Amino acid sequence: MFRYFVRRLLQGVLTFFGATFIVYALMFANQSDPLQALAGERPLPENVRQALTERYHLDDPFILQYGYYMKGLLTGDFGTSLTNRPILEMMEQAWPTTIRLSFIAIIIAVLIAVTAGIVSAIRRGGVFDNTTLVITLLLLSMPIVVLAPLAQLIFGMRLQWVPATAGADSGLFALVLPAFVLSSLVIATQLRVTRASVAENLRSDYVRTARAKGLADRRVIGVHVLRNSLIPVVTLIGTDLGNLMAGAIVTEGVFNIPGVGFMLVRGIRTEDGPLVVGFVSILVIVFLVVNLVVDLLYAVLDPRIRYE
Amino acid sequence: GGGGDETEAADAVISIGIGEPQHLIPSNATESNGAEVLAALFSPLVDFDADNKPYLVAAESVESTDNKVWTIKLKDGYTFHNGEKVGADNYINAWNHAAYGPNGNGGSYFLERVEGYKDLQSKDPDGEEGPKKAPDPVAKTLTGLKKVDELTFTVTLSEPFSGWRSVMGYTTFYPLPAAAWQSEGVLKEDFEQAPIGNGPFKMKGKWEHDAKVEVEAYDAFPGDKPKVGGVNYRIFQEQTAQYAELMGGGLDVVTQIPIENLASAPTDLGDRFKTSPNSVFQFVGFPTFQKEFEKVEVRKAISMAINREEITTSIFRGSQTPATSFVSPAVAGYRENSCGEACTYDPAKAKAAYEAAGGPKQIKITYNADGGHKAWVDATCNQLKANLGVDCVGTGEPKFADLLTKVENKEPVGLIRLGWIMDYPLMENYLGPLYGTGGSSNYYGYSNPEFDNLVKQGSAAPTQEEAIKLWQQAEDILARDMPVIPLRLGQNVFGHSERVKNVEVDKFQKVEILKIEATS
Amino acid sequence: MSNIESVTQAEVPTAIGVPVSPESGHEKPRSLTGDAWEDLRRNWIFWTAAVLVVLVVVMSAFPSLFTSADPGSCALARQHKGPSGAALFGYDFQGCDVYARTVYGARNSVLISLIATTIAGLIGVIVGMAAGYFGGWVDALLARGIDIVLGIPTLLAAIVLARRLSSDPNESGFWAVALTLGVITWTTGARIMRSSVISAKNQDYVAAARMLGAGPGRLMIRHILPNAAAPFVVVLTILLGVNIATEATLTFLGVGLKGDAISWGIAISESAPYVTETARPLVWPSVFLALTVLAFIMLGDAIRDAFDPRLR
Amino acid sequence: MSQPVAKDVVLETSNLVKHFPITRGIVLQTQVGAVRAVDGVDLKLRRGETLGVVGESGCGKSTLAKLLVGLEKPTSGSIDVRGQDMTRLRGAELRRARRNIQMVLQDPYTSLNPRMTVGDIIGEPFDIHTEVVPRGERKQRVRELLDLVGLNPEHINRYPHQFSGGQRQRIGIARALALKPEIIVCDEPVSALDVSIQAQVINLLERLQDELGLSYIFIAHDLSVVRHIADRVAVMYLGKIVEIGVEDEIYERPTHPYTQALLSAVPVPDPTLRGQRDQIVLEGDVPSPANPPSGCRFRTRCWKAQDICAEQEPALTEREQSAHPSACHFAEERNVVHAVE
Amino acid sequence: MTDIKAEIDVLPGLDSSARLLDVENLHVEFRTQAGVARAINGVDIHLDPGETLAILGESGCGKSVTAQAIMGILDSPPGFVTKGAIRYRGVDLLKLPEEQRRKVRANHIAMIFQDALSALNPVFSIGFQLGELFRVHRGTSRQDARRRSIELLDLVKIPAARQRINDYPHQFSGGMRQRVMIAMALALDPKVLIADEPTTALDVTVQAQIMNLLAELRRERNMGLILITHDMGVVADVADRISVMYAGKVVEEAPVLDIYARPAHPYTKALLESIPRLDMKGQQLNVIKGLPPNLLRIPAGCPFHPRCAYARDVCRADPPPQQYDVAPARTARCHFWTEVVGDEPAGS
Ligand SMILES: Nc1ncnc2c1ncn2[C@@H]1O[C@H](COP(=O)(O)OP(=O)(O)OP(=O)(O)O)[C@@H](O)[C@H]1O
Ligand SMILES: Nc1ncnc2c1ncn2[C@@H]1O[C@H](COP(=O)(O)OP(=O)(O)OP(=O)(O)O)[C@@H](O)[C@H]1O
Ligand SMILES: [Mg+2]
Ligand SMILES: [Mg+2]
Repeated sequence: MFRYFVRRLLQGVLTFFGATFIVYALMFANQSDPLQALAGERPLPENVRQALTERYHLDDPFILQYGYYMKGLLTGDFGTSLTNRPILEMMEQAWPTTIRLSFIAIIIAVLIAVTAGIVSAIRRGGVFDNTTLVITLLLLSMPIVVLAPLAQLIFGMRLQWVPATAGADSGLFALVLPAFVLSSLVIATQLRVTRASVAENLRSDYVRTARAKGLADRRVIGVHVLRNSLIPVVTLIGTDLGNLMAGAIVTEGVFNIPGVGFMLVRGIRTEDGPLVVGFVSILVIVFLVVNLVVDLLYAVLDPRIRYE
Repeated sequence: GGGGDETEAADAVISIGIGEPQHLIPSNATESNGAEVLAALFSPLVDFDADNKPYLVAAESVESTDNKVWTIKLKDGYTFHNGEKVGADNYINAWNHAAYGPNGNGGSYFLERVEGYKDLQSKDPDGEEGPKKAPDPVAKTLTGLKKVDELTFTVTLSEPFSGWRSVMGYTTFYPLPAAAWQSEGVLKEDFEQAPIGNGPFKMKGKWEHDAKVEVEAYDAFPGDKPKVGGVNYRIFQEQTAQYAELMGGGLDVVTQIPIENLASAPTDLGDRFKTSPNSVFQFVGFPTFQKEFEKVEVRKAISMAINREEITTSIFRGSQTPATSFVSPAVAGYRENSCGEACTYDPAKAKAAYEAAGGPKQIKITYNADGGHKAWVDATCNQLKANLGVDCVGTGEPKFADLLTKVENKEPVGLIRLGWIMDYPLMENYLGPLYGTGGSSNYYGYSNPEFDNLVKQGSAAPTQEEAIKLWQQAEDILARDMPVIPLRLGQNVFGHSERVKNVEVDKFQKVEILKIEATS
Repeated sequence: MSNIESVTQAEVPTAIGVPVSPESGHEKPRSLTGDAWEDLRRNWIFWTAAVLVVLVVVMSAFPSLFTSADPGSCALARQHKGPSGAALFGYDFQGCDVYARTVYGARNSVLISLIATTIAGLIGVIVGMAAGYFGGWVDALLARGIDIVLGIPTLLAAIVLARRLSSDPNESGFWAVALTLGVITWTTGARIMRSSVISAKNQDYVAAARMLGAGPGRLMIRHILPNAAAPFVVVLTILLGVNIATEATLTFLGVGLKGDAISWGIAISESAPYVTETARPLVWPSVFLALTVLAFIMLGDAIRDAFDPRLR
Repeated sequence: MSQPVAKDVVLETSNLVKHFPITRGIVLQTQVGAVRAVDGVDLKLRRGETLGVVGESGCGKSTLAKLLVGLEKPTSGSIDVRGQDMTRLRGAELRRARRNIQMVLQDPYTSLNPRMTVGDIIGEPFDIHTEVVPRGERKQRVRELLDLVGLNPEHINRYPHQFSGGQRQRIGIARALALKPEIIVCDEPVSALDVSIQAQVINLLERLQDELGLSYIFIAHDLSVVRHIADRVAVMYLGKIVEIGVEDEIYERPTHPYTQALLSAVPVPDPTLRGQRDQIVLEGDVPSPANPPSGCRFRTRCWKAQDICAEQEPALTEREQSAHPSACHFAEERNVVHAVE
Repeated sequence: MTDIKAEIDVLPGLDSSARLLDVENLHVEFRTQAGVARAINGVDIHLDPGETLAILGESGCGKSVTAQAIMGILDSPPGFVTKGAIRYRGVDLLKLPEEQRRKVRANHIAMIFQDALSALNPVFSIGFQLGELFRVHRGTSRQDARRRSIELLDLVKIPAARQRINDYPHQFSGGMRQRVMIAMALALDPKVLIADEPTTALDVTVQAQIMNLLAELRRERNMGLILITHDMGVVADVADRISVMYAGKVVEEAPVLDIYARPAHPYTKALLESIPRLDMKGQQLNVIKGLPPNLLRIPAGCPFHPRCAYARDVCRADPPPQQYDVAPARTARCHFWTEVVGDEPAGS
């Protein structure tokens, strides 16, 4: 097991370098004129262009730029964004917010999806099953660009149940609505996967045993079937993080949460190489950790899976 | 949030929505968010009245006999928020820093006209052999800036310019305190995080990036006192979020209500929904490298086939107005419909003229997709399709930079969408950058020596009136050549909460910070 | 699940001297696929879904069969006008016929999503199966690859890919978008596949087949895939819907379809801000989208159930 | 049956060992020991011979079987099938070698793919080893096989879950028989069958052996069945073979105390003999395979145990009182089967 | 197993004077795609306290389905009880609401499943699955449940129970799993135990121990045991009475000695003739010719007739043979039972 960890760690390091390289390359490939992108539609005076080009090594070849970046990174310096802010500082601000948001979103999603998934698996084709199907479909057919403002309009502006926007140092309460919107991205998949998985496991022999033990259906399903059904769901949680990040691009904008998604879009839009790579590095680490946890969870959920 | 019930209205803290400023160094704050905050922290030499005429604020007098050497006398009694007295040196040092090329200040080009500006720049030596390090410029200070006494200094321009007084109203020209400097000509690293100004408000804490900038009234300010105790500039990523927050009760002022909300805003806000003119000018340009748009008749026909009125009412819900001139009404010298017939909607005539001139069968309008332009571009295209019987497509490029790249590569982009906000209220600020040969925003490559000449003459004219006359002549050339199609003029469409009153937004899209008041 | 066809389908000549009981002649050998088909044939849900899917596909291929109106003829004068004989669902913000645009939007939405989902499905199956089945360094390599792809922001990948893929200005961007979507959305499927393969490969029947000398290909396709595919199929059917929406987002960001392309996703996001004025332009494409996804979900469910003999 | 004449050896293991690590904790697993499921087994199987393996539940029979067919990797030791070391083979070579050694798994249900029809399950070997039966005849062969193991060929299209336990077991047998391998390892192939079917299967296995010269390793708890089918019998206890010999030697002249206890415990299908038989009742708990006793592993429950048993592990050899190999220091014949008479 | 028996909700109508278990005319069918499989066609069995009833029968004849029907855990759909009654101490379990039926399980009637690997939940430890019974039904604490689970494992002779309690089913050998199932069934001290081939995976020494254990419990607690098995030796050893099933029906029922001595049904006779014996090494074992009936198309008349040496025309015609009383407490469903009984006994 220890060896497993060491191996994963080594893999993680390689992945990290691979990912930063790829992202750096992508950013580079995508670069047309970062300074103009930064300036938006304003014309860029020649002297400014010159000074900034020099400052950010923009006219160096790709490998050299990557080299500068990595050199900084290895000494713990994430560099400065093209907006002249230390990237580390931006991350310190953005990550906690986004992690909080994603965490709430995932919890909401899992709670709803797993509960509804189980119920509809038990009563396949029943009223509940069909109702959830319709609701899921409605959510699916609304892109997040539609859903987020709509939710904001209804719950934040009209009904005023929750704050309309969240802001930088928002409390948990303010994050509830954006989290709900975010979670809608992944609920559909999780719900239906749970449903399929539970339905499959309901037909196992051990369910019969559990019932023969005189256990109530609640327990048979909530304990025996659920644990056997959780592997795909747990897997989804791991990858859903990616979907949440993608969704955060819109949601964070709509609810004014200066989180990772927003920083990334800004970085991508302004062709801010160091900024994007900095955030993606951490993102990749997050994925590495999350997927390691997911892999370990497999082993927790199903003891037949062993890692050497 | 706004002021509590208990506090006096004058001590109330109000909140204004802005986007994340790019910089809070005056010479580098070239976009409206930074300018908005700095306007509270700094007091300009001159400001503009309702007729776009400059009036003195921090300056006692601004005089010139030849429009070349300008003597600026400062009012006594102004201090920076750290107690330093404001003097001539504060201006000279700030401006030198602004102009010095390697500092890369976005606003440095405002100082272009000052004598010695060229020596502060260096040529990029990048060439065949790849990038090289640029040599240091030959000078570090502008020869055109001279201190006369503690409160007086002179500015010498390389050429006479009658509009200089107006130019100095811009953000770049704010002074900087001694405390701002690390060493001579080098700003402190974190000065930007809590700028010290000479204005009615001072920073309260630091600039909290992507969250807020808080300012509070500066008691020792000698000028007009603000009517509120402080302003919380709350930073939003999207304008829709600002509006949502206004509706949700968490924000007091939204300076630009997004189109999406325009349908409901008047009813949502009632008399707190307001409009005022600003300097935004929207147009499409014809790239000169595309042969099919070579003929003026074609360009005019296209312009005539566009129903501006319909678009401003149906798409923009009245938040913009049709443009029929090549400059904005925000500047003196603006004439309505200087474009003439070409900007008057006449589909029949347009079609006839278009066919006669043999215009292209397909028209493309390229725009940047991140700016919310799709709706009106599509609508314009639909009009062109219907009115000219051509095929018209709007093509979105992800970013404005991409659009520019395509133009630079001379790709067949078709009509390109452009917009302009003025730096200072002079006709010249539209004519020069937009239509002058090599103008900073003349992306489509229009070049007419006669026009350039007239603009130049206007700038050098001894009086404003004469200048305007010459500039208007230049504008007439544009009407003849039709290098662009003027489309729309912007308006500030803003709204505020019940906690504030006397909210006004100026032509630079800034809230008039000295006028706004809290309702008690 | 089309891989599960049986090799043993070959016709059997009537038993020649085989000592089987007399009745045995009636039953032709069937395979799971055959049984599944038998099951599906009698399943009304399957038929409803299939008819819907066919309808949508036909609509994508031949939109002119469904409407004679030109989706490109729009006039602001008709903005948000209600339904009439000419325009069944009324007009949208640009004054275009909502019905015509919905019909014509099917092609981009459905075909792009179908292609993208197919690509994502193929990559997902291959990567997920290989990672789960072989484990060890193959898994390490692929799983970390997935981590990287997950980490790369969708937007960035989309911008770069779409731009590389459609440098030709005359291209509509159809293939670019489809490929881009496929290439960035396969990770969820792959991980789901991997996880179910990891649990399925430990089953005794896999061991039994291995003992018979079955190679990895056979083990994966005949034994593991059918028993591990259920959650994967679910993910794919949902992805189908998600992709339609993502296409809209990409187009909105300027890296999707070029020019005046019509799609449900675009229609939905463009009309959303005006929902308070009129809901029709938002509702109709949404309804079509939802119905299409529903059809695919039902189809997926029906097929999945049909391939689970324990449900019979 | 008579002593098998020196036929060619088809399977030979030497010092085969399989240890399963015992771990504690789920995330941070640490190995706290090992289950010594198979702990040094030497076997020889000759052509046409049936080797019965009996022994206590949990003594490692199934593990041994899985090792033989390559479903588990041995911790150490070698398995030679016709001169080829199976533990060294890889890939296609291994797959080809597997044709010759098949297994009927102990658990019938889990070893059948729930998504394949019986026809497909039994036909699969033909699809894998396409050279065995021409395509057109496969279906017929499947029917024959079904018939052979006493399943209704009509059920060819059914799925495993639609069968009863015994029926499932027969599907497994049919599958193992399909390729007519040289060696079949049967892990309790008949324990779930009713006696009639059991008889059918045993008859079938014997017939196939006669016709095709198959060799079997036959694991079962039912000693009567083992006696019926086996030529030689190996008795296992806690991962080791404690006694091995031809069927008569083990049943009529067992010399290891464990074998004797085992035989005496066999229930006789005759209710009139109830309570009259001379059963050797084993005292003491079954030791854990993770922590087997020192010396002789059976000593903790052995009525003959002396000090030497704890100190010295008895080798599996022929002894003074035992004409066949027996791992007991005090090996001695004792007839327990006919004890009642 | 001297638990302080917590109060179990007494079932309304429980009549201690009534039969412990009485299954009457039970019919079960599976509605499958291919048609309706009549797995059980009128099974009658009964059980008294302290008694061991062995159910014999060919594989697939419906023994497990009968057991499942009694437990009320048939897979439904496709399985349905279509007719009949299952009375436990006079209470018809089929009429009980699910909530009460649930309490009968494990507490009053427990079952040992045939297929021990799939019957155990693969993802929970043995200790959890055992302890759960105490925790849920008796509300004991975790530690207590664990302690009692270890006791149970010791009882069924799992070596080093304390160390292996946290193992998972796949780490146990076949026989060990089966013993876990047995432990589970015994945990709550049921009045009726249905053991579906409880010892098939056990070696004879452990089997003997387990059977002794069951016998002891039966005696001590007056527990009724239904033993489903193919092992005629075990049956001979422990059973009091035997019911022989064929095609979903009980074809013969008799005390153990009578059946072994003189079976009254041809099927029973054939069954006994195919037993291999330890002390004999015959050349060929006898088998029952032909195939078990297809439950979708059960032959008219006596379902055994296609394979029966005694069969005549009357056997092929409906109605199937009635239940003939062969002797007191002994019945057989064969028109020619007298002939069968008269023939030479099977075996030697
Ligand atoms: N995967 C495994 N992990 C850990 N221990 C295992 C594993 N498989 C088997 N064992 C252990 O190895 C020992 C031998 O198991 P095996 O299945 O070979 O017994 P067996 O002789 O076949 O018993 P039975 O007759 O009951 O089937 C047992 O103690 C068992 O618990
Ligand atoms: N879910 C099901 N669908 C269809 N038929 C079924 C189903 N379950 C059981 N059967 C059928 O019911 C019959 C009786 O099965 P059961 O499991 O009771 O047999 P059994 O007597 O226990 O046999 P064995 O001794 O082999 O375990 C079998 O023919 C089986 O095929
Ligand atoms: Mg075993
Ligand atoms: Mg059974």
